[in-house]
Amino acid sequence: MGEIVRFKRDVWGEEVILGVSWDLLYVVFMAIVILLIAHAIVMAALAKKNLERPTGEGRRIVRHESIDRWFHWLMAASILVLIFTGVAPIIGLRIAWLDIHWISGLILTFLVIAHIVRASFWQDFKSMLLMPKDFAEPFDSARKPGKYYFEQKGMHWAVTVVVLAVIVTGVLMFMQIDSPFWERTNSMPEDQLGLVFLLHGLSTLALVALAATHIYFALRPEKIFYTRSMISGWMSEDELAANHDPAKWSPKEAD
Amino acid sequence: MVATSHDVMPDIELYQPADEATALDLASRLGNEGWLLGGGQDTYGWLKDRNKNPSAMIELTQIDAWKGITETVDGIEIGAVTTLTDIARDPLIQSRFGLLAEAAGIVASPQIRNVGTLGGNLIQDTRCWYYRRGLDCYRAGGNICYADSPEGLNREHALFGASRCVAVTPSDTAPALVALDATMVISSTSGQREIPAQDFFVGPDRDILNMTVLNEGEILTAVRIPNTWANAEFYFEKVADRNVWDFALVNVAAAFRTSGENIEDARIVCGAVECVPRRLQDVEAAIRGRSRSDSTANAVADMATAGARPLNYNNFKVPLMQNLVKRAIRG
Amino acid sequence: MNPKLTRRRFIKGVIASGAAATTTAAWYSATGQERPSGFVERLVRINVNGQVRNVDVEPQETLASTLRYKLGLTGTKLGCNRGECGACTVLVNDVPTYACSVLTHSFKNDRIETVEGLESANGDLHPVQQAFVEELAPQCGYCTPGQIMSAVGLLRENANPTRDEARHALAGNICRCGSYDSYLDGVMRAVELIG
Amino acid sequence: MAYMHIGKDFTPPDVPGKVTGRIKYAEDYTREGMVYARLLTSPIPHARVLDIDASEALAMDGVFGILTADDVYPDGEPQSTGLKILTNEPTLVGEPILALAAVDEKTAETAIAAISVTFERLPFVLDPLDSLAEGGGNAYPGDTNTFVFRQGFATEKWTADQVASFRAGNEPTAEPQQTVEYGDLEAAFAESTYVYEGTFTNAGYPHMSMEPRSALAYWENGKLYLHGGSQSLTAFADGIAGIIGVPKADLVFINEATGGGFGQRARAGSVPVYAVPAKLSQKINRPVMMRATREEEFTIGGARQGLTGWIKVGFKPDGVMAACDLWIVSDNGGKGGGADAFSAADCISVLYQTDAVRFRGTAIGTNTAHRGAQRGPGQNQIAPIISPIMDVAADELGVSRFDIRKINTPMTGDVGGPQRIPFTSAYMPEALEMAGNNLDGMNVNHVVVSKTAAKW
Repeated sequence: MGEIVRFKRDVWGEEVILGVSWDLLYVVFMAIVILLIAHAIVMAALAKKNLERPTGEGRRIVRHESIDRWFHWLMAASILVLIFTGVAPIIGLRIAWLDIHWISGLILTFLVIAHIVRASFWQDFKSMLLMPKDFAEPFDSARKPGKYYFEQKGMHWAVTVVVLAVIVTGVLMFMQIDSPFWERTNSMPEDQLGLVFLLHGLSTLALVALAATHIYFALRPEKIFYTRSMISGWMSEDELAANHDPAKWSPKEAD
Repeated sequence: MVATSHDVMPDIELYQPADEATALDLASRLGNEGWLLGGGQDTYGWLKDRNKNPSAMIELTQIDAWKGITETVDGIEIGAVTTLTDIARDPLIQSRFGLLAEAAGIVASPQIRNVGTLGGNLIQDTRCWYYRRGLDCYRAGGNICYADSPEGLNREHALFGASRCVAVTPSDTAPALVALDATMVISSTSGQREIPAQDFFVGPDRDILNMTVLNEGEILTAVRIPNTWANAEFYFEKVADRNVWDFALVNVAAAFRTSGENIEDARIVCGAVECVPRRLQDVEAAIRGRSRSDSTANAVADMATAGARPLNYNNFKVPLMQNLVKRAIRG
Repeated sequence: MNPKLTRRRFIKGVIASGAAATTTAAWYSATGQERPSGFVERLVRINVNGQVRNVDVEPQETLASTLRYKLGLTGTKLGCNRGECGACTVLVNDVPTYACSVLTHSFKNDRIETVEGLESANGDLHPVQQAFVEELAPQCGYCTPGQIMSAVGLLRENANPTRDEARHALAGNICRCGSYDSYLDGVMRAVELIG
Repeated sequence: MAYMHIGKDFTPPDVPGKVTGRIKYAEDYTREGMVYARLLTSPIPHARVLDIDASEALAMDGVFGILTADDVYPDGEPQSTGLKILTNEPTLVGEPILALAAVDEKTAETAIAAISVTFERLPFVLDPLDSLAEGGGNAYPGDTNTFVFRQGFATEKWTADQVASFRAGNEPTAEPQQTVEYGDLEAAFAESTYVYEGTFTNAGYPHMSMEPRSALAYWENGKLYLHGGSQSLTAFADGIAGIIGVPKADLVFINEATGGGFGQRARAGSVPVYAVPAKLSQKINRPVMMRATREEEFTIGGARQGLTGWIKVGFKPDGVMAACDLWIVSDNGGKGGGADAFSAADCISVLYQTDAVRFRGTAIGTNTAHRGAQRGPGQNQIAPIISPIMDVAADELGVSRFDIRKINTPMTGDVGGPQRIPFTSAYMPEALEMAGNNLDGMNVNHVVVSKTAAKW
């Protein structure tokens, strides 16, 4: 315990990085569970003050188009599968995980690329941009956000960085195994390979933490309408008015 | 320092439990730090090389309950610490399950068979020389396979089922036991479980660090062979670079039930081509109802190696395996 | 002379190297925990060449080490120390065994025989030894004790082996000089000598 | 004339000791206060030792000291391809870097594992052709790959095309280091009706005597007592005295039995490691036993040279070998070497009485095991190459495989080799005849395969 990096000896007997220390998996897992429980307790304590929640009744406006919802859920599914199959051998589950892992990885990679393309050209890319002035938002209850509020943007960009990191390192790792597309060469220098494994491991840990946090907030009672909107696509005008600034975001009405 | 040559036993504790309960207790208490010792013929090399460094050995060969061959209601039971010589020479095994007697009698060398145990032969580690060398490869918990690298020497490695690691099972008795539909009796402080020989071995896709399903604290205590294949027609052949000591390049263990000219049912299992004994179920199905002849053998030869993915230096194993399967079928 | 290397340091070293082997034992006594049963005692009695000898044997010690370094029976050779050459072959209850690849502790209740124990009390060679002399079987001689022990093991079990049976019985003994045929001639002559 | 042994039945004096286990090999001796040495060897095929930190090992109980190359060669290591006692620039995996003495082997091994050696990795090469190619790695110190007699290390390079062409099976076009020739090659090939041309490679395998290169040494009253195994007592004792640096008169070399030599124990230079216990014993002032491991036998135990060659052989219609043109690149390994390649040509000249022979050769170092003299140098490497060629020629010419050997065999009065040395007695035809008689049932005079079926 207490180590972040595992080392091994390379073929010459010299010490090189092997990867992340998987003890950290338990550390991260415990830390995130404690944090979220603490958050839940604090929120429960504060709950009396703002009992009034916006209603989901009334006119509906479009928050997520169906294609984007598909993107979201497929990415979510592939990430969960990747986390499960990646973690299974570490925690001692004997399953044939590798093929599922790289297939999910490929799916995630294509989804991410497609999402980047769509977000750049078809979606309102600016709505997700995190500007310096946004950092004042959490401290000023008078300031209402556009389509996404500060924490959502923060989560999105954190996930972006981490997912891109797992993808890049994952693709490099994918090239080290046999696949239907190539026979591996196994010729990457061991120190570089170790670095790739380390980055993949670290981003995995971050992803586990982010995924847990994301799922937690998605299930929070005051946020669950966002989750509903990710399933059904709409939110109510009341919810919009309570949480967003129409000047910054004017969605069209839902059918 | 990898290349410095060690050949002396390092400091390590030795426990010689005299009864089952003590042995199981020790195995559970010491966990990964306790090395289960049968005849030790696959143990001392690891220890002398300092490539495995447990802190204690638990010698199982003093436990009479796990030794010997007994007839049961529906077959025989062989204690896991019975020596290979005893198995090869046992009249009951010779007469009823000659396949196993033959396999046990061709392992390594006479002296090794004299102390080597059935259990040890079944759970012995792979012979991949990079892994044996103490390199931190996938199987040793690392992130690379040296055997399957551009200049890796892999003529003794896998044709099938490689998943990052390309090591193969080295056992001669394992294919025989899979062919005989044997089951493995696994004991621990929390009780006993019995699993089919075929499921006892595990490939790198499911567990890259272990070759069997044995968990920490578990001991393989016996092997049960049902009478299903008793007195069947058997064929065993092992091809190795040397007749003595050496491990199989490919071995084949087969059992046939015939009625008249035709094969009613068969088991054909090859060793040293995959990390686990490879049962050729397609071939078994294809030869049902046909005679044990050249034409049957030739008809299924390609099927025997269908899906093989040879490495740089083990292409020869494909025709070798085909020929062994053909010979087994021809009888 | 190196001042560090005093006799006392030498003796200390001898004791320390032995003590290291019992660290677990020391840990159990120090922590007051009950030591698991089955733990081996170092002082053992082993029966070698018909004599019962008291020897201090470390837990990890191979039979070859005990024979060569504790009992001075250097007829048992170390060719590879890996169970891969057969030069260390001894008989345990008449069964040929690689002394380099078994633990002395495993044979506390067994009968161990080395090449030194084959001659009769009056100095006559064992028939296998005599036959090997007559056939001039040894060349460099380093594998010879092992070959002899395998042959003796065979003849105790099968007094009238065929040449092929002898070949299989001696298969676990390498001879780099290539005297295999002479050794087999020796075994077959020994059969005649025993008559 | 009365001979002492010839024609009489006797028991060689060493045989009873060998069957009783009483005869002593080096490792069977003990000496009071004897300690045990172990080697730390290079894990890297070519490296330079930058630093050795043995402090932890030396502080261990039961450890008496270490010996390094700096102890052995205070004025610098010898600049040769020979094996050194210990070295700071290993050119093969397993080359001894240092030795450590301890109260027993187990302690020595444990202590060695606690020594940290910092290496600078140097380029290495495993195939002489890789080294010959421009830009290829070089096995020897100072970025060299060959050793020129009386001149020292040098670098030999071919163009990439020359190497590729040789690899593709063609006659090498580079200048050889050595050429030996007799007879009129061109005329002999012109006379030939069947000419075989091809390339071959063989690896040099190690000696692997049963007894490892173990030795016991101690100093008493200024004299060094060294127990070891050798093939030639007097020659060996002189050589090892020189390696250790002790006057011959002060060396007592004790060698009761030797567990096999096969060439590696003919000269002390092949087993300089015997000097390790001698030097270590001198340093720590105790008897030192050093048992080599089987693995060390593979690395510093020596091996034949590996040969990669191109061969062209011409046969006259009756099966007589008219010409042989042989071009060999020898693999000299990381240390040592030999004249095996020329011996191979010499062997053909002697055994087949060839009218004209040309040998061209170049010897290149690689970072593989130590090479040295082994029983039948060159002859053993070329036998599996030339023998099938004889069979092919026999089949091509319609001569029996037995006859083609009989036709070409040397007889008393024949000459062999470039010096055309006459044979005072040669009975190969008789030997073949006897073999033929014994193989009667096998119909040795049968022409084995027809010309068309000779595709084996």
